[in-house]
Amino acid sequence: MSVPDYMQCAEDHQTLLVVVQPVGIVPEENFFRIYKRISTVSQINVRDSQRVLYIRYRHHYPPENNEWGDFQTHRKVVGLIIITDCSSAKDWPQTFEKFHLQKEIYGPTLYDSRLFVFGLQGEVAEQPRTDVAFYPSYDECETVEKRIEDFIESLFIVLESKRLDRATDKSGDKIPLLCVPFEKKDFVGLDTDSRHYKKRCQGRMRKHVGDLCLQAGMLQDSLVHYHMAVELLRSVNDFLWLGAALEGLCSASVIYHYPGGTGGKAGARRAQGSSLPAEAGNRHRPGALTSNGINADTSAEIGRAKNCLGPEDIIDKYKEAISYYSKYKNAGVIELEACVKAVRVLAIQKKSMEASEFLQNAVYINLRQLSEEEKIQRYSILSELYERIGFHRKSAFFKRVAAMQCVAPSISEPGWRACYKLLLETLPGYSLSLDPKDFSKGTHKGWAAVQMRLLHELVYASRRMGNPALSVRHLSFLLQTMLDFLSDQEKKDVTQSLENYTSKCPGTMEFITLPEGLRLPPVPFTKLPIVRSVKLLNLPISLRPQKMKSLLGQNMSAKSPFIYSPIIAHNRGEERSKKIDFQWVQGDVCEVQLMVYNPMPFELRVENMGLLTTGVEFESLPAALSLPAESGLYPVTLVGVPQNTGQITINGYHTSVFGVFSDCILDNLPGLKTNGCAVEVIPALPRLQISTSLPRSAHTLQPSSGDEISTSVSVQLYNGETQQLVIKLENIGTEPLEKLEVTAKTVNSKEKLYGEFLSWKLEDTLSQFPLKPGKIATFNVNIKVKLDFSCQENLLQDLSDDGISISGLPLSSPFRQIVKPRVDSKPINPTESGKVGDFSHVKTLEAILNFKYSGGPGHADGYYRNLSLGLHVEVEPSVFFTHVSTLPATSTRQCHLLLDVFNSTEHELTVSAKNNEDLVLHAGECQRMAIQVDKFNFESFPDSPGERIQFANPKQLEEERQQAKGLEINSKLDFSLTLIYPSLKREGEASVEGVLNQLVLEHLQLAPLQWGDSQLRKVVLNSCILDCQFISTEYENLLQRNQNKPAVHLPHAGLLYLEKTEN
Amino acid sequence: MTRPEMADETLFLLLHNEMVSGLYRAAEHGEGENGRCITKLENMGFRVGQGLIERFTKDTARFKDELDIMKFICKDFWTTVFKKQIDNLRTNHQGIYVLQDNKFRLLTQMSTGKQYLEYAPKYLAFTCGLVRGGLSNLGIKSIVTAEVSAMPACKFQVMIQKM
Amino acid sequence: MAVCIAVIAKENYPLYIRSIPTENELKFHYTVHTSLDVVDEKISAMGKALVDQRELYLGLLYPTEDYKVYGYVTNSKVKFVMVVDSSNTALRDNEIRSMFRKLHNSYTDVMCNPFYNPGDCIHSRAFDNMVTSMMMQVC
Amino acid sequence: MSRQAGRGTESKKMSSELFTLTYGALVTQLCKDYENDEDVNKQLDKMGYNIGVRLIEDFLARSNVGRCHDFRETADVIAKVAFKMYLGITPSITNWSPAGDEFSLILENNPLVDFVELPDNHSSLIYSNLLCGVLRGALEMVRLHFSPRKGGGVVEVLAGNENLEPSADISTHPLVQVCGLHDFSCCESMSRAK
Repeated sequence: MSVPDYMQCAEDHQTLLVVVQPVGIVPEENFFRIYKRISTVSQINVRDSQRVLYIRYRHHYPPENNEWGDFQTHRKVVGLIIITDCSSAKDWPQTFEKFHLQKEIYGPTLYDSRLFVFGLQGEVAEQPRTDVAFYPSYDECETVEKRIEDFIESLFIVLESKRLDRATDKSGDKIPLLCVPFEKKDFVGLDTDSRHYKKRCQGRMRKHVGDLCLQAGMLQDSLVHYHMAVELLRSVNDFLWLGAALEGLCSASVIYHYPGGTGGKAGARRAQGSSLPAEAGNRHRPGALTSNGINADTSAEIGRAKNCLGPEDIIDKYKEAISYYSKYKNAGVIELEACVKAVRVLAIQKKSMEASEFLQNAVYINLRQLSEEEKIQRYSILSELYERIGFHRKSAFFKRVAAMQCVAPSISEPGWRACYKLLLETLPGYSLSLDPKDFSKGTHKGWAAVQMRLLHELVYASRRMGNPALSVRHLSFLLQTMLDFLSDQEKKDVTQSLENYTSKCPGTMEFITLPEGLRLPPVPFTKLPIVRSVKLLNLPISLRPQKMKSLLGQNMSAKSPFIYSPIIAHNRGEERSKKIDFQWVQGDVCEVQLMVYNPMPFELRVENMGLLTTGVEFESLPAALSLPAESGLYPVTLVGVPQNTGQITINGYHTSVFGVFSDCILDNLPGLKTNGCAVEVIPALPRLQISTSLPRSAHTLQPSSGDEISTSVSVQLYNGETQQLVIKLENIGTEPLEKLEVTAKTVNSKEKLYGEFLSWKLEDTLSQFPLKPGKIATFNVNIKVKLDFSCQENLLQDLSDDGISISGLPLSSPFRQIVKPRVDSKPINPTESGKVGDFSHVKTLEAILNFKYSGGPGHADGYYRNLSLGLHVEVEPSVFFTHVSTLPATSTRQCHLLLDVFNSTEHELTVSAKNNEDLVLHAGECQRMAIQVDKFNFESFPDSPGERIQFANPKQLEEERQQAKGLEINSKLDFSLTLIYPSLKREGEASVEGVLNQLVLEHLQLAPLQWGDSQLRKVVLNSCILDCQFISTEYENLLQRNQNKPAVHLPHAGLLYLEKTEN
Repeated sequence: MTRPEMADETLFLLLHNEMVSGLYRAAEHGEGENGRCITKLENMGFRVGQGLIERFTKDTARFKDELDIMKFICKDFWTTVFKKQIDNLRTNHQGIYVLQDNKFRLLTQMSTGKQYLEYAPKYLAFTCGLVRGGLSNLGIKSIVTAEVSAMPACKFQVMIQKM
Repeated sequence: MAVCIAVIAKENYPLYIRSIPTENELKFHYTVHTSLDVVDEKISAMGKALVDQRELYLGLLYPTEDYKVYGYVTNSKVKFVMVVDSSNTALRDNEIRSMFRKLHNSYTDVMCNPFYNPGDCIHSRAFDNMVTSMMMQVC
Repeated sequence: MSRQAGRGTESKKMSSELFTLTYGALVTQLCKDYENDEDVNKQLDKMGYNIGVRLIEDFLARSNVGRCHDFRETADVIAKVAFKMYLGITPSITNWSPAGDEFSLILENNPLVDFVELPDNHSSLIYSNLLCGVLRGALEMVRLHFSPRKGGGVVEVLAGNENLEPSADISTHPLVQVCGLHDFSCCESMSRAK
């Protein structure tokens, strides 16, 4: 016999084998309906005895197995039930004929048989027969079970008679020699009278009787017989049968010890279709179930101790039996089945190690060439058994082998589905789940090499099944979870094939449900690329919305009045952790910066990478990027436009890599840095763009107090010049621009600035508001630069070098004298300034014009925007007052202000002062002009340190005072010079306030009422450059004013001592 | 390679003290905030514990159970490391063990009594890690804390994390 | 002498696996992987056993047609699995045992390398050499 | 006195692994805390120094060595007494400079580097730099015990072979070099495991 029954277990030894088969055309479902009902009758309490009969039903049974029936009686088909369709009486005879033919097959072993005829009515059906049952249809056959019970009764009677007949060996008549098919030839011409032969016969017969007793429900008797058989057979070294006897012993003992049966649920699952739940049922001994463990077999109570093997013995005997079987290659199936039975017992005994040894042995029993089908069955059963003893890896291994077997090249049409199904079943054995979440947290654990192999096989199988979506899913999973274990080459290959698959069937984020009901979760590529940090970016400063103070106040008041309310604290905590302190603006492009890197050894192309958001309708503008091989951290900016307002949350990003679409949720990314993901979107605001009449400036003025300059323009002006700056304000937003405030502030100017630097009239501009989107308004700013006109040291040098003494001039009406300075040396003075060719005394002024504007819904919500324009003015020197002095005029209430005016520009310029005719100065020319001015009172001395407190050192303070004085004077004198540059058609004005030194001031003011020494001394000290005559007259004045002055001391122009004259 | 198995304890004690003060010094200079010093010490101890247990159990028979392991820690491990056994081991049989050392080596250099109690934690963190590391390498996840009532006596509480 | 030597972590993933010839390494992966069933079984059985039986060497895990697979478990539940050519009858149990001891010592040194993170794959040169020596010396 | 000292040292013996591993943990922790190896070296030297200044007290107390009369004697004490006492090894003294103010200590097997296999990304790490600090600190303290001219000296660590296998060249690298100069500097090169 050659067809092993892997499902067999020890308790099957006590069953009677009944074959149920259809003849003629019987619809399968009908047959199995009946078969099921028959199978339910699997055990019978035999009338007037407590013995129980167990029936094992089969609808297929290889006759050649039947031939081993004498060896182990449970292999013998003792009952045959034929099910047939017969519609008309005339068919009846041949139907009955078929029945007989069928009987022939198992003829020699049959105890009894039955024929169930369906569909036949009429007088044929009337005739009462024991062996035939007629049923009008498959639906009206209530008596089937009853019939079967009767049938079993009859089987029992035969069995019982055989048992009794064999058990009581009448001494004298010779016992036939039972043998297995392959033995037959060996015994021809053997001396049948030898004691040895007789013993063998007895031994085999005892063993056979043991089997019958077991089947007949007499456990203890069977044990006795088996023991005797073992004795006899051992004595004659009849190993095959000795093995059988030992196995019988084991079976009986197992049945005794494990009334629950050893088949377990697995028994129900049967590789060949023949298996049915009923069979699981017929493994159970009612003795165990009904009368809670008390064996129904009375003989059990008598001496259960002796004869019955203990759990350990069972295994030893199995081992022994198997060792004997293994001597006969023709008994391979017997050996194999014995192993399997033993394993089932050990599984129950929880002796995994021994069990594995039996299995190991079973693996190496090679039967005659097995069919692929059989191989598959064999491997899967091995797998199942290993699973049973808790060897999950081994189990997985064999299942995988079985899977491979399904698609062995030798098979005509490979069963890829079966293969795939089996492979799926191996997943737990390789501690692999197909849910990427199990890997996303922490590092990958498990046996990567074998897991990868399995995944590859799943991919391949699913592809051959013609399910590309599946292969894509598995391949994605492989790439995502095994990335760290893939070699560079493998990475290339995997991605390559992935792209091939996705070209036909792109990877999605949907679950894939398998026919087996398993659901494959999507596999987002969170490692392609790897994202290290996510940072929501603020809007560029010029677009940042600012909250108006007043409304800010309201916000505060909106908060709970309970300052220490824990709830608030809690909320604040949340905000800090999640919400971000800046806002985005509806309708404006917002940015999120990701730091990513590419773990692949080749360039990674990421298609349509965009943001996943909730809370606010968000128009994501996906980006495509390609990252160089093994790139370091790489900044990627994802942008989008919020369509409405509220709180928006960035939960992740989506990508498409290698044709697989992924939604990567930030929460699932390990070790991700983020500055929070929720930000508020405020209503839309207008957008202002400004353009000016002036050229854009190369200079970037360093933004003081953090405000950033969007644009900055520059202009070059001559000191004192005024120019108008025309600014075009365009509303490039979608909201009307309703409000505008302009402020200016001068930055980092070391220069003393006279007069108002920037001035404008906002009204004209506002009149053009509200400014519709796309409209332009103009805004004019007057730039007026008036710096110090006092001469520079080096210029002074130049003049004095010329040795031009301006002393000793005749006192006459204003006149000029041309002085001829060294033009060459003056203008360019390399040591003075860095920029070559630049004018040596160019000074720069910088200011920021700030446009605070708002409009639309954003304005309604109290937000505004700030746009600032940087203004960079280079002030070239125009004129210098190289020297200033005064001459008394005819009236003491007036005096002449003498100015040496030097034109430092390359252009001719005209200087005109009020009621003076113009003075034309050529480039680099210096001339003196005298202007008659009214002296004035200096009683109101503008000097209030209070406001200049910030000036630490007295020197600065002094400067300030001087300047203030200057202004005062300027106003008093109401005096200024207009500078006209004919060639340039530009003009400006110069003023003297900065240049008037102490002495000159003394002279400009009306004589004070009392004259103190100190002042006198001042006069004296300062009057170094006045000519003697002037001094003398001055002195006379002095004398007139205060008599008791001994001397005036004149340091400069020759000292002259004046004695007080007594007269 | 043949190497003397014995080193001098003083060197270790000094090293340990220096580790503690060194870390705290660094923390003051802003390198790593102060709170993490304890953790760092504990982690170092953890790693050392892993290594030591690997060596110490190299030639011992396999352990029977959790208690068997705890006993090993209290006897052999403690002796090799601190040259004395744990004086008293108590357990509630629900995964909490209390190891008491009446004269804990790393506290003996500090003056006995209560005056330096507040400094004790940083001198115990390393040892807590040592125990946790040893146990974890023997397959027992745990939380180890220490408490000192009066120097140099010290109690280590081991809470087994059931997995 | 050994054709494959593997170190398997507490959590049953390979820390180190080397085999000769290298081409059918995957085969050995399967051999070692399945052997873990036996290892687990033996360890759980070990727990109940008496002290003197609780040695780290697990002995023969299982034989295949052409190989014998031996096992060893440290107290830290790290497993060493050694596959030996079954044709190699020269190897006595004691020799296998001592080979495992050597392996264990070397592994202990790896554990004591401060720059090695327990649980990571083993890249130690010293360990590698040790293994090589065991695979090279042919009997 | 000597008896007592003897007992002292006996009772103070302990498993060197604890020390070695603890030191290893310290070094790796420092490697985590400081990005570049130079800072780690500095830190190690600093800590070593602090240990040295304390260790010397213990040393003088326990090893009743008298005042050293010359620098060679100092060298002997360092090698034969100090190293023996604390690390259980006796480095050999070589490379005496002609001036006799400089010599090298060779640690045949430096217990600190047992088990250590330096990863390639720490090429400039001086693993045992602590020792230099210790010597530096200790010697600085004992200057008083020497005549000022001879006391102290530069501690210079040269290629201490970190290679784990016993290999011939391990002894060819002087580990500690002491000389009479008065600045303290360290450097070490290791043959890397390639």
